[in-house]
Amino acid sequence: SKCRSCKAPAVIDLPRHNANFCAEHLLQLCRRQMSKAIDDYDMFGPDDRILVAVSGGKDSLAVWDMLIEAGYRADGLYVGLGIGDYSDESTEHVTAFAADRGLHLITVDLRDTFGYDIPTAARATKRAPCSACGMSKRHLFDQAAIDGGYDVVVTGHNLDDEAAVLLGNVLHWDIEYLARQLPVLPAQHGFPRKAKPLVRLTERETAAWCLLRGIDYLVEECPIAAGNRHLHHKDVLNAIERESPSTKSAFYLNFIDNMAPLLAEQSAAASGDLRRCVRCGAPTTGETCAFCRLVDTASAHDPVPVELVLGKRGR
Amino acid sequence: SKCRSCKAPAVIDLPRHNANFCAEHLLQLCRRQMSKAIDDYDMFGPDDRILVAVSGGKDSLAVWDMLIEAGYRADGLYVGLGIGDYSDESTEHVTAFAADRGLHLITVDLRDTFGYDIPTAARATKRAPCSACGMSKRHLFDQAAIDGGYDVVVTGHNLDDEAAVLLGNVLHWDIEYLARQLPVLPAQHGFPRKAKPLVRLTERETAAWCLLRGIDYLVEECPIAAGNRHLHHKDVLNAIERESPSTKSAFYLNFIDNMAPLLAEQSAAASGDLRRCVRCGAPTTGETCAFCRLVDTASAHDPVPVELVLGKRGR
Amino acid sequence: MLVKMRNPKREIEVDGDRTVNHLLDALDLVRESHLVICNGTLVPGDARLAHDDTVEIRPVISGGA
Ligand SMILES: [Zn+2]
Ligand SMILES: [Zn+2]
Ligand SMILES: [Zn+2]
Ligand SMILES: [Zn+2]
Repeated sequence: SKCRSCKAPAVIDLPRHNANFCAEHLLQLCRRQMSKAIDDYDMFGPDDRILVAVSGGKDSLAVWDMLIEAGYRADGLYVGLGIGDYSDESTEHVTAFAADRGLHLITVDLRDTFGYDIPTAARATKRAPCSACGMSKRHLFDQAAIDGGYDVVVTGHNLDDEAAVLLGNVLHWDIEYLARQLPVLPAQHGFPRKAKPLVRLTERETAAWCLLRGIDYLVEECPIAAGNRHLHHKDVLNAIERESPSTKSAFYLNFIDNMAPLLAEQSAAASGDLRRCVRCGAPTTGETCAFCRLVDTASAHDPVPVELVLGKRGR
Repeated sequence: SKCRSCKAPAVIDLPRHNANFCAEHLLQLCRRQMSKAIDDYDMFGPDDRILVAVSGGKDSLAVWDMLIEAGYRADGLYVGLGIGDYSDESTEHVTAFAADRGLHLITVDLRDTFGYDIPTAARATKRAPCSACGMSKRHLFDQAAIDGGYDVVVTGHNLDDEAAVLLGNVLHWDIEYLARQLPVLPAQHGFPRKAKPLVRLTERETAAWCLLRGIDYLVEECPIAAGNRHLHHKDVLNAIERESPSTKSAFYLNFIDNMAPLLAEQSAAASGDLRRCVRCGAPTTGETCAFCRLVDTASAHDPVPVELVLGKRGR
Repeated sequence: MLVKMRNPKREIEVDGDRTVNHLLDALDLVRESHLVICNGTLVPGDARLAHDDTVEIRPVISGGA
């Protein structure tokens, strides 16, 4: 098959665009979709200092690469989660990526700095590992951005991620969660601005970006996340997509266009009373923030190897 | 397994209730869910005259049976659609049901009264058969209710039907469609009140009601509807339900509770300017209503046998 | 042809010439969730794979949220 733009031999078929593309025009499509997301949702400008949360997977390395290529000022932040071999390999991929390109990478290791890791936190708190992990990462991204004077935290969330989360939220119609599911959240209440420049790209497209740009990302997925509900929602959306291509992007993008404005009025009222955590200064509703309480509980617990939490998935 | 209520041998397992039930307690569950829907959504009262739209399938015969059993004043309305053997058998099931119970049944045959049938309408309008069918039925239900002085039109739509339609609407976030997807719509603009008393029952439960009550419904589904998108959305929801039981009912019922009030403000504004069709008197935005225009087009066309439209599904 | 797969990491032999889409169907894999790399090059769904090709089927679904 031939590229829709230049008739050269295609390297990928994109059913949602009902077209095939060569390497160069697939990259161009990715660039344009990111730039459209940044502009449409007013995510950041060329002078903003960007902190990219990187994991070593395809999406976070793709967004860092794309931002740098587009001329943005973007540093990386990597959090060592202590999830056995998976984290060791992640570290290698991220550090090699940054070193090869001469990019600035900030690293925070949970065990070294806070005395715990994700498997231990999951066991100590008796909660799903994905919940301790998400909470730790969000806190450290926010803190690093504030401490480092960055204007915005960027994550690699793609269209499939956002559509799957949206499906989960829609299945239960939690209005608060729905109202917060936006491609950019303004800085407020002591939290930094947050943006997701890849929301218009599917994960098949971000993976293709990495392949075509020679980015050596970690293909293996987090062993703890395997089989979680989020992944099941992705399968469900892909089954719908197969029956009717481009439904997935319509689902997410029409939500942002048609529904988010209606919900915005709702959530404005609900931001509540926030003060500063007495320990770390982060915004919190209590005396101590949830992260500092997690650190207390998890760091007091004997280290738990990852194998022991693999039975307890993040469902 | 044993009935949750009385420990007698169970006849059905209901994963969403995480329980099994004997025949008597399954019937009780159905009665309670219908009565809760009627009360919660203020559908109608014991003095209201109800017109039940019946098709011969499980849902419409179940709701008619349940309403009569509960002491409501309910007559039936059956529309002969002219869909080959399927319609002939539907007619037999409906007329036998009404005759056996001494219930009043109004029958309208599209070919006899308006000179067309659904296969012919689909061919003549070059639109999906399900669209001509839905429009014809809605118009005739409304007209029969107004002409007969009924207070409310009742349809047999169950939880699976409503959840599948909701999923379709949510996938595209059409706010107008979402705002109108309610278990009861008030009489307004010349349209009668419409209610769906079975929205809290799954189709497995309404089928069980019919079986246990000895209702001889037409098991076969409409041959034209087979494979349409609505049915694919049901499959999708059942896949989600299998992973996490009771999600389907949460999806629909939380929408009604949490989301519909937000949308109600939106739709109030959008009802537009309606006048009366110069031919039939039905509310319409134009000179002649869409039904009268369909009648003109379809009745002028040579009759088309159902087999010829089976390739063109209502997708 | 030799087909490299992931989750778990493994290699299988598949007989005969066939298109990428046909290979994915035969293995019951969803196109939307995979990239196919033939002899080191990304290839589209209608590309033909030959008997002596080395093929990688790379899943693209990531688990975090
Ligand atoms: Zn090209
Ligand atoms: Zn704190
Ligand atoms: Zn019982
Ligand atoms: Zn009319």
